[in-house]
Amino acid sequence: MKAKVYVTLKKSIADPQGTAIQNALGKLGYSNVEEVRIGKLIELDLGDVSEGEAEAQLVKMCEGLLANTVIEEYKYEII
Amino acid sequence: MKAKVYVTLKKSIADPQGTAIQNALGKLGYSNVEEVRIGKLIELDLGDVSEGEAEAQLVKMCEGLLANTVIEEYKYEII
Amino acid sequence: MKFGVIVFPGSNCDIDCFYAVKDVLGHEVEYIWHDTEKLNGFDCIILPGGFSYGDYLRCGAVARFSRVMAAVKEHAAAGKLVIGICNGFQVLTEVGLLPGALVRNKNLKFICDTVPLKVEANDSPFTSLYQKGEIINIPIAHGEGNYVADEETLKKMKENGQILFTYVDNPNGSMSDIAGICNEGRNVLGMMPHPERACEDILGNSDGKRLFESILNALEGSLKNE
Amino acid sequence: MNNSYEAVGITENEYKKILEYLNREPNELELNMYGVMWSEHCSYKHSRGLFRHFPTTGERVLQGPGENAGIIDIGDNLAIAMKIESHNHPSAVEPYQGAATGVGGIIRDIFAMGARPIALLNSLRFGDVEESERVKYLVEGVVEGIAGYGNCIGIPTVGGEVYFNDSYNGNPLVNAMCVGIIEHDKIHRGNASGVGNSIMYVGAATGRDGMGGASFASVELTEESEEKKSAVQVGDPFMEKLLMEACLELLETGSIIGLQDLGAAGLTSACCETATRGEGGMEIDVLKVPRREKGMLPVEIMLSESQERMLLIVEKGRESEVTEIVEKWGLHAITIGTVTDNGRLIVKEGDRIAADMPAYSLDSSGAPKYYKEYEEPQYYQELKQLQQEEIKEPQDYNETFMQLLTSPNLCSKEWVYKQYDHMVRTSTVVKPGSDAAVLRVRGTKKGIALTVDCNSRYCYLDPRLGSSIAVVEAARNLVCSGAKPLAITDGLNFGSPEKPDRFWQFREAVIGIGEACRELDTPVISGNVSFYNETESQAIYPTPMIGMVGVIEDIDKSCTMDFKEAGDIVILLGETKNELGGSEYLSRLHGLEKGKVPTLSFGLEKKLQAFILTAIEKGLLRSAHDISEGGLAVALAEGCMEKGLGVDIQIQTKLRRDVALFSESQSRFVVSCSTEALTELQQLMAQQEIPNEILGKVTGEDFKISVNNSDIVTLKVKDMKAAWRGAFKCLMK
Ligand SMILES: Nc1ncnc2c1ncn2[C@@H]1O[C@H](COP(=O)(O)OP(=O)(O)O)[C@@H](O)[C@H]1O
Ligand SMILES: [Mg+2]
Repeated sequence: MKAKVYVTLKKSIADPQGTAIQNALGKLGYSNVEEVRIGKLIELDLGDVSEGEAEAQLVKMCEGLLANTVIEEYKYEII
Repeated sequence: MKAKVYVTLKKSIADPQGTAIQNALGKLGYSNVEEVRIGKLIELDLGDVSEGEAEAQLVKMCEGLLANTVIEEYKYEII
Repeated sequence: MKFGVIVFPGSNCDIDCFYAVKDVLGHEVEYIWHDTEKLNGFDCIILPGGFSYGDYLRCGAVARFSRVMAAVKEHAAAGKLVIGICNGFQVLTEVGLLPGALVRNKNLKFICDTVPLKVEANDSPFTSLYQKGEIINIPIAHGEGNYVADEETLKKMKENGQILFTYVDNPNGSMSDIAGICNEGRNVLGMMPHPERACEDILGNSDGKRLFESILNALEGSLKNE
Repeated sequence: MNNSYEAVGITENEYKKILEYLNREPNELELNMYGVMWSEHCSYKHSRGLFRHFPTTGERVLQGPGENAGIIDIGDNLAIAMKIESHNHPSAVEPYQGAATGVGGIIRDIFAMGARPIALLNSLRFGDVEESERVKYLVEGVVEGIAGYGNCIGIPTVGGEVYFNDSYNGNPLVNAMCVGIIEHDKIHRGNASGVGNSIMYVGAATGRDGMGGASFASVELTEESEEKKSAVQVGDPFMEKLLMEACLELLETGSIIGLQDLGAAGLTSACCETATRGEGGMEIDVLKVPRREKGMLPVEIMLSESQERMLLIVEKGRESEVTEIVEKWGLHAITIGTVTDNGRLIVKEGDRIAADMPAYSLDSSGAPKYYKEYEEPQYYQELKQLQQEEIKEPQDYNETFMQLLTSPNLCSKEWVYKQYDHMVRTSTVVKPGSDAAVLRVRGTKKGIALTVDCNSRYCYLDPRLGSSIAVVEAARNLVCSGAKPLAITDGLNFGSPEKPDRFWQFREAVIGIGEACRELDTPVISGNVSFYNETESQAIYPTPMIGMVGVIEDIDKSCTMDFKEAGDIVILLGETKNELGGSEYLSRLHGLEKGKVPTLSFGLEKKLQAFILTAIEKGLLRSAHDISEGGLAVALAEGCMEKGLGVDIQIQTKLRRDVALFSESQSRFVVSCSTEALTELQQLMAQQEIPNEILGKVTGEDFKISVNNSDIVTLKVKDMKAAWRGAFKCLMK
């Protein structure tokens, strides 16, 4: 079972990395770009587990290790 | 127009960060996890552009700035 | 001889390079702001260490597009000397003046240390005062110094003798222990270690000084030939 | 009476005081501004009263406490600015960003004085790293966060300390210290003077950052803003680098009257503090403040703690000059208000007056001040009792010694400091790992030495004496590098001041620091207080971290702790006493944290420090190292590590062998000298009545200690070094 996890900063948290890239894009002429936010994409191969199990594992992994819910939120997708 | 860009290391390039997370997950008891790879998720608000224009911009942004095609590959998604 | 040190807004080893040239070598040196369009009258351009534009996305990714880099390319194309140290090396690979790329250190940590390097070739304007095979100690300070290139590129670099420095105890996972390389034309050097931090005994190390003296030698030689 | 004041942490009496200041009821914005400014964090209402115990003046003091940083003269028209600051709570929940933004904050305090930041240090305390994965995660994240910020901005992190103790299990401590250099005539202050001058805002846009906690609770928040507040932020070292360079360049133009970082309590604090220090009044418009989010309320803008922002007080008419320089660095400067002299801080929202109050009433000069109850805790007398019989003498000293050397508190911290760029700016002459970091001062012969120290176990067992020891130990570290100690900055980390026993610890510590600083003539020029470091079950050990700076007149004469050459003579200065109380040995090998803290005689201490400085100055010493945690044996081992040399030591003593080796008696040093220098050194020791004992010689590769003619420690330095260096990495696995 494979899965993708997306970890992004909560909307309320300033994302200086995204802002820096937005500025860079602006200088390159993409002045239409209104916002850039940077997150993490984590691709996992969960091996031989059922979908239900995969889902249960993913929630625990995200809460415990992959994201710090003080500043980040996560989404996952089983594929 | 909003878009998401996914930048990942080429398969041929080692991903020590992914390996570190795989090990950490192993320690937490998820020994079923066979592979972890870490990439970047870049969320963009492209403002008021047509879909065609968005697509053209995205390719240029990715090739030029968002990914280094010597080591990385990218995918994007317009939403 | 006149050196130029490029200053990106996030450069932070610019002053170290500046003082190495001015105080240690006693030569002329100027800072060059990143939006400068023309580089006139410089014999050697130094791209210093630091975090050019924050380097949040990837080291050197944004610097590649700065105005001064077009001028640096012209300078290099004219056969003049360019040296990129640490972040400068990363910028040179991003901009295509040197092959390959630099990725996160294998141990995922920033490493600041003084490490032994082997001088692999001394037939370059940057290494002529070292012995081939000599071991020198030079500081490193980077989080993304792990050199990667495809096999073909590596093979070609080896054949051409473009690998100038290798690590004795590979600290960051670099392919073929690569610490520093030059281009085919041998006038562009990129290296992760910081020779400018090893130019004075008071800092406990002057092994890097000969790199700058090699450059001076080369420049003086080419003046004579003109 | 409107009692929403409770929700912003204001007491009934304090509310009455506000009514007096205003002659009316405050509106919500005003109430919230009082709430944050009168919080302990901003007003020091519980601690300020005790600061009179600190010596804060002296010939060299150019700026004492009360500004963004203290400044001390080092001669040649140069001065050093320094300050320490805590970021404990944010680091406990988000270690990387918490620590990173802590570093960012303290750097701003330094360049707000006009000084160029040249070095960073940090002092860290964590819980039981051997038992807890959480603690490992915190260590990993905090160290990476400090590295991430300092390395990116390009200020070397040259020193610090890391200790582990169960009392920090729920409450790690992360204190960051920054040191800057400045010419006397360039010193700037956070003054809003000159009626009509402009208040300009530079740096990151303001968001709803850092507005958790009591002071914010009373505002009727929209649901949106409720979920949007967060106490942790993401640091932006690149923005800070731009801000720093822009500010330092601006100061050269003479257009800047004052500057102030936006730290705790954001615009509220920056405005009332600069106004109070200057002309007395200020008027600003929140609608002019660059905002990151839409629909922000005035109170959110005034209380936001967004990082990487500065306030400039600019001479009227020179705003465009400022804008130009700021824009060169890719930033914007925006005029948000003007300096007035009516004593009022007026906050407008467009044309509407949103708040209007006496500026000084918010500032610590107008805030309430308390003298809290204190009471000696019960443990204080109890824990002094220690029976020698409780301590079983070790059988195998090789093993005992190695256990100590590889323990979390004594092993090499290179795993930590190798993540910090400690060489950038090419001025670091003595790198981390020695007693003190030494930096050269370009353009002069001088150097400065820096250290931060605190043994919190001592401070727990005896807060007054322990705190005095922290100060003298810091001084010893500087003296061993050949530097004359000049001044301190203190980071006071304690539990709740509202509990009498905790407040007793705090009071004792302040008195202890004051006494030691007076004795050593090292005034307190800045500092920080962090209270409420406790969880339901326990408070941290009292931890007053002492950051100290010293000056070396001739950098070529600086000294380090490592033995230099086989054949050199090893000498113990000072006297070992039967003092195992509070020692690392007792804690690590016997599981006991008790006993009397080693005694301290300021007279002897000063005599020894003066002697070391003279001996280094005369070029008589090859190495000098103070004896601290782990005692004589560990100090000797530390001298062997760098060059891999050994020692052959003979000790004659009436003390028990473990006492002779591991006692932490104060005012002791291990020095080495060449055989040629010995006679002169001995003469000098005799002349100055320095208690001393020749211990033996530096040798090739074996580490040997014999006590009363029997060999009890015999080890290969190579093995010792490998174990000592590798121990931290093992811990983190
Ligand atoms: N323990 C202390 N010892 C000496 N001075 C202190 C201490 N705590 C705070 N100060 C001084 O009080 C002033 C306010 O401190 P603080 O609120 O931490 O400053 P900032 O708001 O700039 O972070 C500073 O000048 C600081 O140096
Ligand atoms: Mg401040």
